Parts: sequence; C-alpha cells; structure tokens
Amino acid sequence: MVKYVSKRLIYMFLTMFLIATATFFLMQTLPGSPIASYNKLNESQRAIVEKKYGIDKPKPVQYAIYMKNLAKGDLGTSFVFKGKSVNDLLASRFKPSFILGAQAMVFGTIIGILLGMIAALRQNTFWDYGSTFFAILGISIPSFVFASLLQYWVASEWHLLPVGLWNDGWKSSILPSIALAMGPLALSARFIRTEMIEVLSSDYITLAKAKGANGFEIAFKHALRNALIPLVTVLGPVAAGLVTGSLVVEQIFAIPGIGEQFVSSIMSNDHATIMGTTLFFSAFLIVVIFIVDILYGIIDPRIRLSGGKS
Amino acid sequence: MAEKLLEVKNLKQYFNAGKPSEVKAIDNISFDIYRGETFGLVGESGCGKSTTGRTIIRLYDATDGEVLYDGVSVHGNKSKSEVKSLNQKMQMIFQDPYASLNPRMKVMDIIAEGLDIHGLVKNAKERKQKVIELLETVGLNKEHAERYPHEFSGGQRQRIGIARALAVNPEFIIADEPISALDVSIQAQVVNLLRDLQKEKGLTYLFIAHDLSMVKYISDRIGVMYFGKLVEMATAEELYKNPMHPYTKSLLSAIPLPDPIYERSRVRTPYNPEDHKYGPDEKVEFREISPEHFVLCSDREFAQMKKEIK
Amino acid sequence: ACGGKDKSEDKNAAPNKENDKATQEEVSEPDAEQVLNLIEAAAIPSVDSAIVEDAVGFNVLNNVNEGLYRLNLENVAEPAIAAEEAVVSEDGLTYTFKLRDAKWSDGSEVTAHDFVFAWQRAIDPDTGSPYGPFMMSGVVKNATAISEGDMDKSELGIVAEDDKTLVVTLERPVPYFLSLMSFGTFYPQKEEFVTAKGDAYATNSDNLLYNGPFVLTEWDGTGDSWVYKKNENYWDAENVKLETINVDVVKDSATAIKLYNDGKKDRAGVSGDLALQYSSHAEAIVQPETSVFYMKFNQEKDGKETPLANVNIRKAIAKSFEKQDLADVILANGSIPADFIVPKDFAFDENGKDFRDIGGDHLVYDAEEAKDFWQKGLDELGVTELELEILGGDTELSKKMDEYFKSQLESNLEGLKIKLKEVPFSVRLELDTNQQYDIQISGWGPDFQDPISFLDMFVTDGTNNLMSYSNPEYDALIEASKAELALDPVARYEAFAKAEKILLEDDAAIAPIYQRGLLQLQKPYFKGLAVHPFGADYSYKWAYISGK
Amino acid sequence: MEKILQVKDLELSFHTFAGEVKAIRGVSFDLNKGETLAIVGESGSGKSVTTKSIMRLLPESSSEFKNGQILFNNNDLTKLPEKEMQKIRGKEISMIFQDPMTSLNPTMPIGKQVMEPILKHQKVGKAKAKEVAIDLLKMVGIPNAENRYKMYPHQFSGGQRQRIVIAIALACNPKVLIADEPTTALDVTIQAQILELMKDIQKKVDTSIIFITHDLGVVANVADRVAVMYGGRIVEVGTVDEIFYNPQHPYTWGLLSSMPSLDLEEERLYAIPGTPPDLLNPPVGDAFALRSEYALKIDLEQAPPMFQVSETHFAATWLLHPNAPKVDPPATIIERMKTFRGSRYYVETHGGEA
Amino acid sequence: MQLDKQQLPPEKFERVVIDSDSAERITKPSLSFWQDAWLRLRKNKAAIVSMVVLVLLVLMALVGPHLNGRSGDTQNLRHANLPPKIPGIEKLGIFNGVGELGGQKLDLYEVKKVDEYYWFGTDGLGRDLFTRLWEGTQISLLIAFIAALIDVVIGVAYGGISGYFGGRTDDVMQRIVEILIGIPTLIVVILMILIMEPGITAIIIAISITGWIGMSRIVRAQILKFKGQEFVLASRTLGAGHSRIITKHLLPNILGIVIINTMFTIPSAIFFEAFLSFIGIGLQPPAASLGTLINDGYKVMEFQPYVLLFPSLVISILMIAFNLIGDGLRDALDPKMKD
Ligand SMILES: Nc1ncnc2c1ncn2[C@@H]1O[C@H](COP(=O)(O)OP(=O)(O)OP(=O)(O)O)[C@@H](O)[C@H]1O
Ligand SMILES: Nc1ncnc2c1ncn2[C@@H]1O[C@H](COP(=O)(O)OP(=O)(O)OP(=O)(O)O)[C@@H](O)[C@H]1O
Ligand SMILES: [Mg+2]
Ligand SMILES: [Mg+2]
Repeated sequence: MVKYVSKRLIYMFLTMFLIATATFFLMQTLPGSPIASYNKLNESQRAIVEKKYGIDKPKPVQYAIYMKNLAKGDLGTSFVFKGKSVNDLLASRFKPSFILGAQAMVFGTIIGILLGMIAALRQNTFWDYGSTFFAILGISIPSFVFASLLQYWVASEWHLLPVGLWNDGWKSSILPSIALAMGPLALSARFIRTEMIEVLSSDYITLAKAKGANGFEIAFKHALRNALIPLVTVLGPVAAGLVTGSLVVEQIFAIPGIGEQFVSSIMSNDHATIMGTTLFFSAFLIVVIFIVDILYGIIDPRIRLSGGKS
Repeated sequence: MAEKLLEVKNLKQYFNAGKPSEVKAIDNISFDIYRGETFGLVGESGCGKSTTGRTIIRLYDATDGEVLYDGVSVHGNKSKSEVKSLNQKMQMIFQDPYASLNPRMKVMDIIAEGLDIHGLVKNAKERKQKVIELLETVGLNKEHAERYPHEFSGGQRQRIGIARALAVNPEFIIADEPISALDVSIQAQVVNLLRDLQKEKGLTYLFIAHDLSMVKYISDRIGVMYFGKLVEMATAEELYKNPMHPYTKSLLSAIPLPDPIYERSRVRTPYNPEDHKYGPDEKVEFREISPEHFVLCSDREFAQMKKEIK
Repeated sequence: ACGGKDKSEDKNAAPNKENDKATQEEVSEPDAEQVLNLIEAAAIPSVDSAIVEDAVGFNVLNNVNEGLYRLNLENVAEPAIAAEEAVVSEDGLTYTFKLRDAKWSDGSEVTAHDFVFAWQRAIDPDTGSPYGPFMMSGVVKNATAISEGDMDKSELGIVAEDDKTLVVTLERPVPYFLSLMSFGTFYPQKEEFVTAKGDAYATNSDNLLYNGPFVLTEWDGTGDSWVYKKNENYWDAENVKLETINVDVVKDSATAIKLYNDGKKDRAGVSGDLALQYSSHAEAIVQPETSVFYMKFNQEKDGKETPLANVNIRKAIAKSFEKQDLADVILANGSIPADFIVPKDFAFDENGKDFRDIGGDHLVYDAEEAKDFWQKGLDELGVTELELEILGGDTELSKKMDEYFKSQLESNLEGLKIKLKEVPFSVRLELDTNQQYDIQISGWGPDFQDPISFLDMFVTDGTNNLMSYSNPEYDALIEASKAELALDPVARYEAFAKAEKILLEDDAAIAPIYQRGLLQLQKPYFKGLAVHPFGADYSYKWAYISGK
Repeated sequence: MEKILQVKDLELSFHTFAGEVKAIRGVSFDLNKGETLAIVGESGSGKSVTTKSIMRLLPESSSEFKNGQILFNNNDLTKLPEKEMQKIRGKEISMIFQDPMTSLNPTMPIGKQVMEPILKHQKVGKAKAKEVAIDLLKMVGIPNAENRYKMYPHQFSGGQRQRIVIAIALACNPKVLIADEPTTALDVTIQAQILELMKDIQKKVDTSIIFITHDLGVVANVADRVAVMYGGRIVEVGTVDEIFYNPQHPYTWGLLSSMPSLDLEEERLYAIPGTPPDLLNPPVGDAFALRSEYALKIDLEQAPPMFQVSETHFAATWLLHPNAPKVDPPATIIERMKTFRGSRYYVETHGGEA
Repeated sequence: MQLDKQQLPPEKFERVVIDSDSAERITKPSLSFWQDAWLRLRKNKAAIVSMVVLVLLVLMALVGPHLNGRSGDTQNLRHANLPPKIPGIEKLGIFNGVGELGGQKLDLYEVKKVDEYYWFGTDGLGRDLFTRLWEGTQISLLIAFIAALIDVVIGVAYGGISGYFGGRTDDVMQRIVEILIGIPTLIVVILMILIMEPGITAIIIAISITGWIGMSRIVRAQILKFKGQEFVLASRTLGAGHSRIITKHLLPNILGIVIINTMFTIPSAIFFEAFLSFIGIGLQPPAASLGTLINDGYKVMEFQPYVLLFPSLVISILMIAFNLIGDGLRDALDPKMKD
C-alpha cells in the first residue's frame, strides 16, 4: 500500500511537472502580451515593468525561475491585480466554488442514485421511463439556460431564493448548486441504472432472493453497494470538473468563484493567473482522481492495490 | 510409432517474471510426442496445461527450454516462411466454443481463414468448394457456411473450430479441452470426429483435458500435471492400472463413474503435497519406474515405488 | 479652467428619460437608514493611486480619497483638499495651492508633502505607473524627463512650501490643469504609511489610508465585493449622508437587472438586447457619456500601405453605415450618432458654448456619396473588390455591432468583403500596438475636460495613433493649441474645430460612430448621485436615500 | 414415502423479443422426504428453469406460468403471494448455484452473508446468529471459521466458496435443498469433497435434495432417483439403478452410451447427432425424434405419454407402447441391462448386486 | 403418469429413418450480427422515434435555410425583434406577432408596420430567426460530426495501438494518457481556442484535443479483451499477421462499442460548442450555431422567449435523440456493455 501510494505520488508530481511545463510554453504562444494593458507606458517604462515581472529574461530563464517558484508553491504575481500573488487570488476564490461543487455533487449523486435505482428496480415501467427521461433532460438543456431559468422563476418571479451574489449565506448557494447538480445527477442516474440492472441479474442477487430477502434488502443491502463501486471511478473527474467547470453558473449567479476568475483572467490576459489557475485545477483534478482511486480500493474489497502487499 | 514428432525439453514459462506477481505456469517439464499418437495431458485447473499447449504453438514465448517439432526448434527468431510452415503443420482447437469463433464472421470465412493466409486456394470457387468439403468432414453441410457462429449449438461450433484447424492440413493438433464445455451427449460427436480424423489423416494430438475418463479413452499416453510440473507419465492403460504418484492416485480415485454400483464402493484418497516430506537435499526428479512410465519422485520414493509396482 | 454651466437643455431624445440632475434639485428628507447597494462590472485591480488605470479603480479612488480639487454635482472642479481656488501665475505656469485642514483616516493631517510624495511616486519609472507619465508628461515640469529616467524624481515641478502650501510648476500653460487635479493620479499619499506597508501597500482595505468621503472596508484585494463606510475623519463629513455602500461585482447584465428588480441593488446598468425593453421603464435613466466610438483605419501594415491608405476608400467606408439605426435599435441606450470625434456636452468655451456647436458635423451617413467615393477609391487602387478585416471587441454588444457594420458596409459598397475578428481587449491592444488590423472599432473616454483629450490622439506618432495617419497641418494645429494658443481660448477652439475637420471631413482618418449613453435603472429613493463626464465615473459624496 | 414437493403438469414460457420460449412443457415429478432426486439433461433442457420456478426466482416480467401446480405443504407455490414466498425461500426451500465464483456478494463479508437467512427467518439476536453462522461454517469445513468470518469472498478458493454457499443454504435446516450444478465449475477432487459434504449433511439434517447436473458420474454417486429431461419435458424418471441399468428412453440410452467407461474398451462412442430443439418453435411430437435412430412415425406427430415401466420407473417414449416394434438399444446399454434384474436382457450369471 | 390406454393404429409405429442432416438443420433464419441488432433496435420505440426525429432535424438543417427565401444574414433593423408569426396559426392566439415591448403586450407587426411573416421571429438585427435556426443547426451538427469523427479516428488508433501491442508501448502510451487526464479538459479547450485563430476549425480542434481520450480508453479496454480471446489466438495459430488480426477480428468486434460511444460524443460536442459560445469564445459572428443562438436568446428570455425557445428546443431534442439512440444501440448491440 505504501509502495503504491508513493508510486502514485511520484506520478502525480511528474504529471504536474509536465503540465506546468506545457502550460508555461503554451502561455508564450497566447496572443496578446500580459502587459498589453499598460498601453500608456513609454518604452523605458515598459522595460521597467517587464523587468519587474521578470518577462524581460530569455524564455528558458523565465521557465527555470517559474519552476523554482512553483516548487516552493509560489504561483507568481498577478498582472492585473497589481502586486497580488496568484496564490492569494486563488485562495479567496476557491471557497465558493468548492462549496457549490461539493453541494452539487452530494445533491446530484444522491438524487441521481435514487432515480437510477428506481429505474432499475422498475425496469421498463413508467418509473423507469420517467426517471430516465428526467435524467436525459438534465443533460439536454445547456447549463446556462437551465441556470437562467432557475434564476428567473425561483428567484426573480417567486422570490424564494436570492437571485445571485454570495452574501446570503447558505441560501445563496442553493440555486447555483441545483444548476450544477444536473450533470452529476443525470450521469449517476444513468450509470446506476445500467450498473444496477446488471448487478440485479447476477448470481449473488438470485442467491440473496433465494435466502428470502425482500425487495428492499436486495436493493439496498446487496445491489446498491456493488452498483456504486464503478460509479466512484467516474465521479472523481466529475467532482473535480464541478469545481473547475462551474464558471457558467458562477457568472450567472454572480458568485465570486474560481471559474469566473479564470474566465476574467483570460479576458484580461493575466498570464500568471491563467497559469496559476490551470495548475491549480490540474492539481485539484489529479488529487481528486488519486483520492478516488484510494477510496475505490477501500470501498471495493476485491481491489488489492497493486505493488506489493499492504 | 517411435518417431518423435515433438520434443519438449525443460520447458519453462513464467508470467510476470521478476515481478511480485510472478507465476511459474510451467516449471521445467519435458516430454515427447510420437508421430500418430494421442498424448493426453491432465491435471487440475490452473496447473499449466493450456500454457503448455500455447507455448508449444508459439502463442507464448518460452521463458526457458526448448520445443522441437520434427527436430526443428519452434521458438526463437525465425523467418516468416519458417513460421508459416510451422503454423501450417501445427494447429490448435480451443476450449470455449463460444469464444473461439469470431462472432462477426460467417462460418465460410472462419473456416477459410487458414486457406487465405497460406494461399491454399486459387479462387473464390475453389475456396467455397474446399470449405464445403471441410464442413462435410465435420458432419455439417453447405447450408451452414453462410451462417454466423451464434446460430450454432456448442457441439456444432466446436466442429467448426475443428474444420478451421483442418483447413491447412496440419499434422499435429493441440486440442485444449475441446469437450469440457460441451454437453455429455455432444462430447461424443467431437471425440468421435477427432478419432476418425486421426485414423484418416494420421494426425498427432496433444489432448488436454481434465475429464479423465475421456482422456483415457482417447489417449495413447498420458501426462499428469500438478502446479506447473509433470508428476507422472505413462501409457493410458498403465497409468490407470498402476498410478504411482500420490497425486495421480488421488485424481483417479476422485472421478465419479456413471455406474451407481461402482460409486457406492468408491473410496477417495486425498492428496496432500506435504506428505512427500522431501528433505532439503533430496533430489526430486522425473524417473522411469517401468518402461515408458515416469514419475516425479525422490530417490527414497523411487525405491518404494519400485517395490509397489506390479 | 473651463467648466460646463448648464447642459440641461440640449439632451438627446431618449424616451421617458429622466434627468438625474432634475432629481437632485428637488430636495427631499433623507431616511434614517443610509445604506446603498451598488454593482460594479469588474473587480478592483488596484487602489494605489499611482497604479490605478481602470475605471473601477478610479471610481473607488474618487470616493475614498480626494485630491486638491473634486468635481462637484455640476461637474465643475472645485477646491477640495485645496482650501480655495489656486493662485495662477501670469504666464499660467505656476499654481499655488493652499491646503485646508483635512485628515487621513488614521487622524493625521493631510499635508503638502503627501502630494509631493504621491506625484513623485507616480512619475518615478520604478513605480511602473501607467497613468503618472501619461497625465504629467508635458504638463508638470520635468515629468517627461523623469519618466524616461533622465532626471531624478525630486526635480518634478511640485514643491511643498510648507505643510499647507503646495506650489506646482508646469512645463507649459495648460488651460484645463485644474480639472486634472480631480483626477486620481494626482491624489496625495502619506509617505510614512506607504513606506511602512512596503509591498503590502494597497493590497487590501486595511493597507490603505483614506482622506475622502468614505473609507474602503471588507476588500481583500482580489474579491468581488467591498463596502464603503462613511469616513468620520473627512473634512466635509457633515455633508456626507450615506453610512454604508455595499458593492458587488456582477458581470452578467441580465443578472444585474434581476438583482435590481429583486430590490437587492439600487442601481443597475442595462445594455445590449435588454436596453430596448427597459428604455421605457419607469425607473430608467439615460446617463449621457462622453465616450466616443469610431473606426480606426490602419494605413500601414507590415511596412506596406493598405488599401485604407486611400482617402476615398476611407471616406466611402466612413459614410456607408447608418448611425441612427445603430443608436436607436442596436444600442437603444441613449447613445447618439456621432458625426464628430469631440463629444457633445463635454467641452465648452468661455461663454459656455458647447464645442460641438463650433465644430459642426462631419462624415454624415450618405450611402450614395459613399458609393461614389468607393468607386473612385477602387479605380485609384485599380481593383474591383477588397477584403478588409474589422477588429472588434469580444463583448456581446460589440459583436452585434460588428455584424451590423459588416452588413451595412457590404451592402453599400459593392465588392467589399468584411471579415470579422473579435478578440479580448488585451489581444486587441496588442494587435493595435503592432498595427495588425485593417479597421478597428475603438472608443475613447476623456480623462480631463478638454477637446485635446481626443484630438491629441491622432497627431503623427501619437500614442493612440497606431494607424500611420499623419497630416502636418493637423499636427501644427494641435501643437499650436498647446503653445501659442494655450492662453487664447477662442482661437484655441477654432484651431480644434479646424483640426477636427481635417481629421474627419478631409482625411477621414477615422470614422466616428456614436457617442455613448448609458441606460441605468435607478431606484427613485436613490438621490444625489453625481455622474461625471470624465475622470472617475461617480461621486457618492452627496448621494442619499430618501423615501425607501 | 412422504411426498414433500409435487410438481404437476408445469408449463412455463418466457416472453422474449424473438417470441415465446416454451421452456417447460408439462413437467411432473414428486420429491420424497429425505431423498436425492437428480435431474439430468443437456443444456437448455429446462433443468434450471424448473427448479427456479419452484423457488419463483424467475424474472416476473418475462416469465409466465402457463399451467400446472407446485405443491409444497399443501400450498400451490405458483399462486403464493410474494411476501409468503419470501418466508419459504431460504427457510423451507433453499438453493445452491453453479458458479461459486459469482454466487456470493463480493462486497459483503461472508459471515454476514451466512447470518442473513438466520436473522431473517429465525427469531434470534445478532450474537446468537453469529454463533450459528460460525458453527455452520465449521460444519461445511471452513477451517478457522471464527477468523475468516469477516473476510470477503475473493479471499476464498472456489471450493471454499461453494462450501460457504452450502452453509447459507443450510442455515435454516430447509426441507428441500435445490442444488443447480453445484460442482460443474469445480475440479474433480474438489467436486468429490463437495459431494461428500452434501451427502454427510443430508444424513445429519434429513433434507430432500434436488440435484441438477449433466455429469452422469455425479448422478450415479449422489442420486436416489433420477429424472431425465429433454426439450422442456421429463422423458424418463426412475430410481438410480433403473435409469442406469434399465433405461428405456432412447435419449437416456444416448446419454449413457456417449460416455466412455473406465473399464469397458469401446472402439467408438455412441454419439447423439444434431442439436437440441429450439424451444421458440418446439417440434411437434417427440422432441427427440429428429435426433433418434429409433424414431417411429408417430413420434413425428404426437408427443408420447408417460409409460410405466415399474412402480417407480416411467418413460415417455412410444417404444413402450404395446404396438411399437421391439428395438435393441446400443450395445453398451445392453451391456448395462444385463446386470439389471428387471430388464429383458438380464443375464443371471453376470454380476449379482442389483 | 398413466399408461396410455388409447389404441393407436400399428402403422403409426413404423420406424422411420431420420436424415442426419435434418438433425443438424438450423430452423431459425440466418441473421448477421447487425441484422440481429437491428431487429432488437426496432423493438425500442424510443430509439426509433429518436432516429426519425434526428433524420428530420438533419433534413431541416439542410433544407430549412432555404424554405422561406430569406437569408440568415440579411439585416433589416426596421424589422428587428419581431416575435414569431405564422400564417394560419396566428388566429389561434399563438404565433400571432404579439410580443412584449417596454412592459406592454403589443402586436409588434402592427406597431412596426410589417406585412411579412417571420415564422420564428427576428433577432435584434432584424434577421430571420427561422433561417438562422437551421443554419445554426447545420453548423452545430457539422462541428459535432467532425469533432466526433476526429475523436473516433484518433481514439481508435491510439487505444488500438496501445492495447494491441501492449507491453512497453502500452505502458508509455498509458502514462501519456494518465497525464492528459490530469489536465482539466475545459481549460485545455479554452487555451487552445485562445491560441488559434477563432472559428469553426479552432472549435473542432479544441473539442477533439482531449475528446479522443475517452474513446481511446474504451477501445483499448475492448482490444485488450478481444485480443486474448480464443478466436484471435486461433487466427494467430493460423499464421495471421497483425493487419489481418486487426482488420478482420478486432475492428469488427469493437465497431459496435465505437458507434455507441460516438452517439454520446456527438451531443457532447454540440454542447461544448454551446458552452464555448456562452463564455464568449465560440463561433465568430455572423456565423450562427445553436450555441450562439441560445446565447443570444438567453439574455432576452424574459421579454423575447422565442429567441431562446427554438434553438433550445432543437439542441435538447438533438441531445435526447442522440442519447436515446445511444441507449438503444447499447441495448441492441451489446446488452452487457457498461458505460
Ligand atoms: N497470460 C497470463 N499471465 C499471467 N498468468 C497466467 C497467464 N496465463 C495463465 N496464467 C497463469 O498460469 C497458470 C496456469 O494457467 P493455465 O491456463 O495453463 O492452466 P490450465 O491448466 O489450462 O487450467 P484450466 O484447466 O483452468 O484451463 C494459472 O495460475 C494462470 O493463472
Ligand atoms: N430468462 C430467460 N428468458 C428467456 N429464456 C430463458 C430464460 N431462462 C432460460 N431460458 C430458456 O429456457 C430454456 C431452459 O433453460 P435452463 O436454464 O433451464 O436450461 P438448463 O437445463 O438449466 O441448461 P444448463 O445445463 O445449460 O444449465 C433454454 O432454452 C433457455 O434459453
Ligand atoms: Mg486451460
Ligand atoms: Mg442450468
């Protein structure tokens, strides 16, 4: 186990290193200079500013410096938020995104799993078609349309919840979380349905029936866990994607999250922030995938993590 | 009958060699197969029977040791034409009648594959003619050529597999449990067919099975494998009359026969590898106890067996 | 020192428009609770007066800090930290300011040294201030040399005679100099505080000092929300009625409107597609602006002349699109068609006469004329068709306008094919700098109240020229306005008018499109908001809530 | 003899997308107390479906009882509500499946799986149930049961897993134990151990067993009585000796003579030609006729009824009709019949144990 | 179990000789895998309806833009922002040209004195939304199909090579994939779009740049599964070379799963394009796609819901149709298949 984990960690660092390198050089090909906004500067001032940000040096040197700082966990200084470190920038923006992502994840998967189970247990009945339709619908409406509809009806028309912003505490998070949850909801509903149907036709379920177990016991005690295990692997990237991909919802609900931050850093060509966010997202994704893999091993007794005995 | 067609010398096949998950699937076995005979290979599941067959036919590269076919080494670097000629002389029949036929091909094309590869037919008409001939050889008819494998029963499929192997006019056929997945009532179809073909074409068989009664019926000589090692080898009759190795004895005593009277009196002798009580410097070797009868034993056991043998 | 007097009679005809000045004239009783909720369209990149370069930053600065002058409700710069009107020397080169007893938010006095420090810091090349050199060069003495590193910052033409007396020496006479004093770059900074904070200065609301009507709180340096609190140490605190202003950044205008409708926010801008729907809303206000949008014609690309170097081609394009429809249907926010570059309601002569009444109209839409020019241009170039690229912004509105231009140009000018290229602002700036475009849709909002703020851009090699336009006659007129005509307002305006005609009518160097208006929804109880035509956008100093 | 279970004229169909699969076409048999009834027959003949329908484990959406009764304790199981059925399953009738690798829940410790029927059907607490479960595991020969109680199925070998499944089946001392090919997936040596275990246990708990297999050797080993199935019907039923030494149905003949025996040296095996019938369109008449060299004209028109051979022996073949011509079974069968006292080929001198 | 007492004529008991061929006869009609799958699919009503709907949408995408003789980029500001009006239906109270303007419900055709009928209304530049809708559908489908095609080609090639050759090749290729998986798709896509000249090509490349990974993993898993199967071994023992094994044995067997997976890639590419439009880096105007149309519509949905409604409907129907077809194919081609 230790060996497995350390091997994975090495891979994670390698991955991060490669991603950082790729992003760095990709960034150089982006059109627009990071200090383009200093268009009022004259040549000498421009040189000074470039020096200040270290972008006067040759690319390899810049790269070395960047990697060195990165090793220390320093993502550099924003070009737009003058004098602010990208680390701070990300730190303050991460929380709302994380909360939304986590809530959406929990809400979406739980409802999704229930829908999927209902569909599987009542295969080819009204319930099945109903929940499948609902799940497909969830992924058939573009998230920004769905989010706007929610905002319009629930908040603007019925005044049940805030229209947006992040200052009404928990209430502020409900609508955006629901909007975000549709993805994982649909995914888990459909996934669980297929998985569950397969599990339900397996021998051990027949054996459980033969023991006299009733429908409830079969569904929850025997089938659910086995159907859930494969879902776990899929949910890792989905979870990470929720946090990183929430920019649409953040923009619509005016939530100061990291996705929104990413889009605006792109629009303002804030190289340091674009890179920092990219690396942060990647790190987040990698860590989530890693955690999921470890979790998978814990949840599924059959998996012995390879690489020696635990 | 003394002409050696195939010589297996100190053959070893380790999977994942060097890794913690190393499996010694074949651990130093040697035997010969004479032209025109049927050599049976039995042993419990996972003891390395299939691996032996597959290594002989070059599906795996041997870890160590040698396989000589007609005096020519099978493994190692070979020219394309050498490989082709070996492929033509040696053929294989597989265990699973469902997995061994490509579900997306018509029976015609399945059987003709060898013909196409080796360029044994000149045109489509001849090809068709030859396939029909082969189908008739295995008791099917030309209507079957245009069908897909899933439309056939297990026994029919297995016969299609045989036809495919026969298409290239092989001399030597490795039959890897060709009947164990079939119904009792259908096994005989295949076994009879194999026997008829042997008589007609002078084929040599390596017949792998765990059904001892069938092995005895079809084989001239039999080898018994246990955990990657050959523990006993003798002519079929000798082996059943005079099983020497305790594992062979145990195996024979465990087989139920379709004879209630016999069954009521059958006593099973269990085998426990620890009973050998080999000392640390005892040499366990394959020794010839009586002519053509070999047993894996130590000096001490050898002496003991010599006494017992009738 | 020029200022607008009465601009209320010449408003453009937006339906059901309510003049905000009219609102504030009727005095009503302020409510007990003085909390205002506002929206900004972007986060604050910086509140360091030397560093600020964006609208949000200047707006914040204007409300939490104060310079020598401040624009009042009538948009006239009036003494603020300066106790009285400055004493100007005969030659117009020396300004002496007496400072009033004003305090920083930490209780210390605002002194003349604070100005000296701030100005020097802003011009110091090491600071990397974008606006310091831009505003001071050629205005304050030695600024240009210092910014280019040829002179020490202590040589800057600003001296503290004593704690309360500040003497500023100019490079040349600048008629609009006092209006500059309300601009954020010229605000004071307290040296001890700035040096003590070091790199942390202005990184969040605790690392700042305030001498304006409000103090900034709950700003973490990067966040999307902040709060203004009344500054009890402000010299004019008794006239500040608002206690708290809560600001959130909302980028999506539809969401902003929903927040407004939901009562969460007291003012929201309406743009693009929604403008049409809200222009007749009971709470809609058209806020005229002084930004002018125009097409830049790049005459030289990669060292080669472009087809746009041909004046007839330029004129053809400039006259080939219907501006009124654009303003009414696409913008629908109170914007007016522009047949000029110096905006309406912006600069006034000594007698309060709008510069526009002097300048007249140029490059009016006329499809027939355009066709003639076009044919002439094509003949001169010896081609029958042309493909040109329009470089535009990537906002919804600019995309929509680009589509409109494409359609108008292509249908009016036979043989013209327009390609659209829409990129983020930063990319556009780079393409602009490298002159990698054919036609660019640009806009300009003035930083101070003088036509020169617009006209200076197009002199040969001007910082914002970047299209290889050059006309010696034009250059001479602009130069003259800065030199010999500086102290002769009437002649100066005439020169400007002439220059504008050359730029537009004669050379069609650029093609004006429209002067922007902003459609805003504002709660009726929100009163006393000062909207400025240049510099920072708003002052909340006089704003209050009444009848909520 | 006490009849514990009676299946009468059972007919059952599956509704599939291709049409109606008539999987069982009139099956009747009885199960006596304490006996082992073996059901043999080739793949697809309906063995599993018959037993699953007794337990009502077939998917309700696609399967349909067409006719017949399954009487257990005077209840017709085909008509019992699901709730009642749940009380019978695992308690009165329990079941073992073919593949020990897949019949245990991979994510549940085996102890819990053994405990489940105990908690479900017996009014005992958890601690007591655990005790019982451990005893059961010991009984089926899981060494070190206390410690292995918490382990997961993948930590056991195939033979051990099958023992665990047997423990589960036996947890509530069922009156009927249905074993659907419990040893087919196992090695001969392991198979022998499992068979011994089942016989042992049967003695201890006195349960009746329905044992499905297609290995005639196993049948000879375990069965008291044998039913031979073909094409969704039982074609012959009798005591184990009657079936092995005096078979009447050509299909049984085929089955028996297609196996080589260890001591008899045949030159050529008897092979049943062709393939099993397609139950989507079952043939009229005797389903086996098309593959039989003993087919009569009537076989192709009319399905034969059950003819009684002895008190315990019945066979559904027209060959037993008085009008039928006398035919000689294959040589190996004649060989077998020579040892059976009631058979027409009985030879006094040969053997003497029957 | 009664003895049959009934007397039967003796001639019925004559022995008959059964032709051994008849015992081997297969009564079922011969069906190839694909015919069989089609039969199965045909039973799936949802999938069939979806296919019909999809065909209709594709047809409309092709002919729709030419139906009312208007071009999608002709602007007429005097006809801007008109609600839908369809001759015939207008009497029923819908599609009658009544829309909201400045808080009032008015017949805008009357207000603006327009005699023509715009079936789905017009946009803010006075362009005919009906024509634009189908042009947009066409472009969206084009983007999605090409992106999916690229995914399939790269995914199958990459996954196929990795799985088939195994060993070191596989190791290296899988490490690369592992790294690629660690990069958030969205970000790569956005960065790619920024780097490239904006337009359809950029969008397609951006969508495919990570899109193939999913396909490659599925293909690899399938290849791994099939290459160990006995029919492949059989072919190898016959002396078949790599190309034969790949083309005759492996590809035909993974084709089903590739098709199914494509049925899910196409709609997600459509979605992705819409998403890019939303964050403002999608197609360049005046080209329309469903994404840009929805994006236009969502802003005015309170007042001019029709601008949003039609493209949203089309995109949702496309999504649902592709998903249902995908589901149907999965059930028909490989009932046991997961994900
Ligand atoms: N490709 C492989 N990689 C790793 N291990 C393998 C591989 N193939 C076989 N083995 C292992 O080698 C051993 C021998 O396997 P083999 O298939 O030869 O057994 P067998 O005697 O044919 O068994 P069976 O009767 O079940 O067919 C087993 O432990 C098996 O797990
Ligand atoms: N769920 C089902 N749906 C449709 N047909 C089925 C179903 N289950 C079984 N059948 C059909 O019923 C017939 C009898 O099947 P059954 O499983 O009882 O055979 P079996 O005798 O147990 O064979 P085996 O020895 O292979 O286990 C077969 O033709 C099978 O295809
Ligand atoms: Mg094997
Ligand atoms: Mg079965």
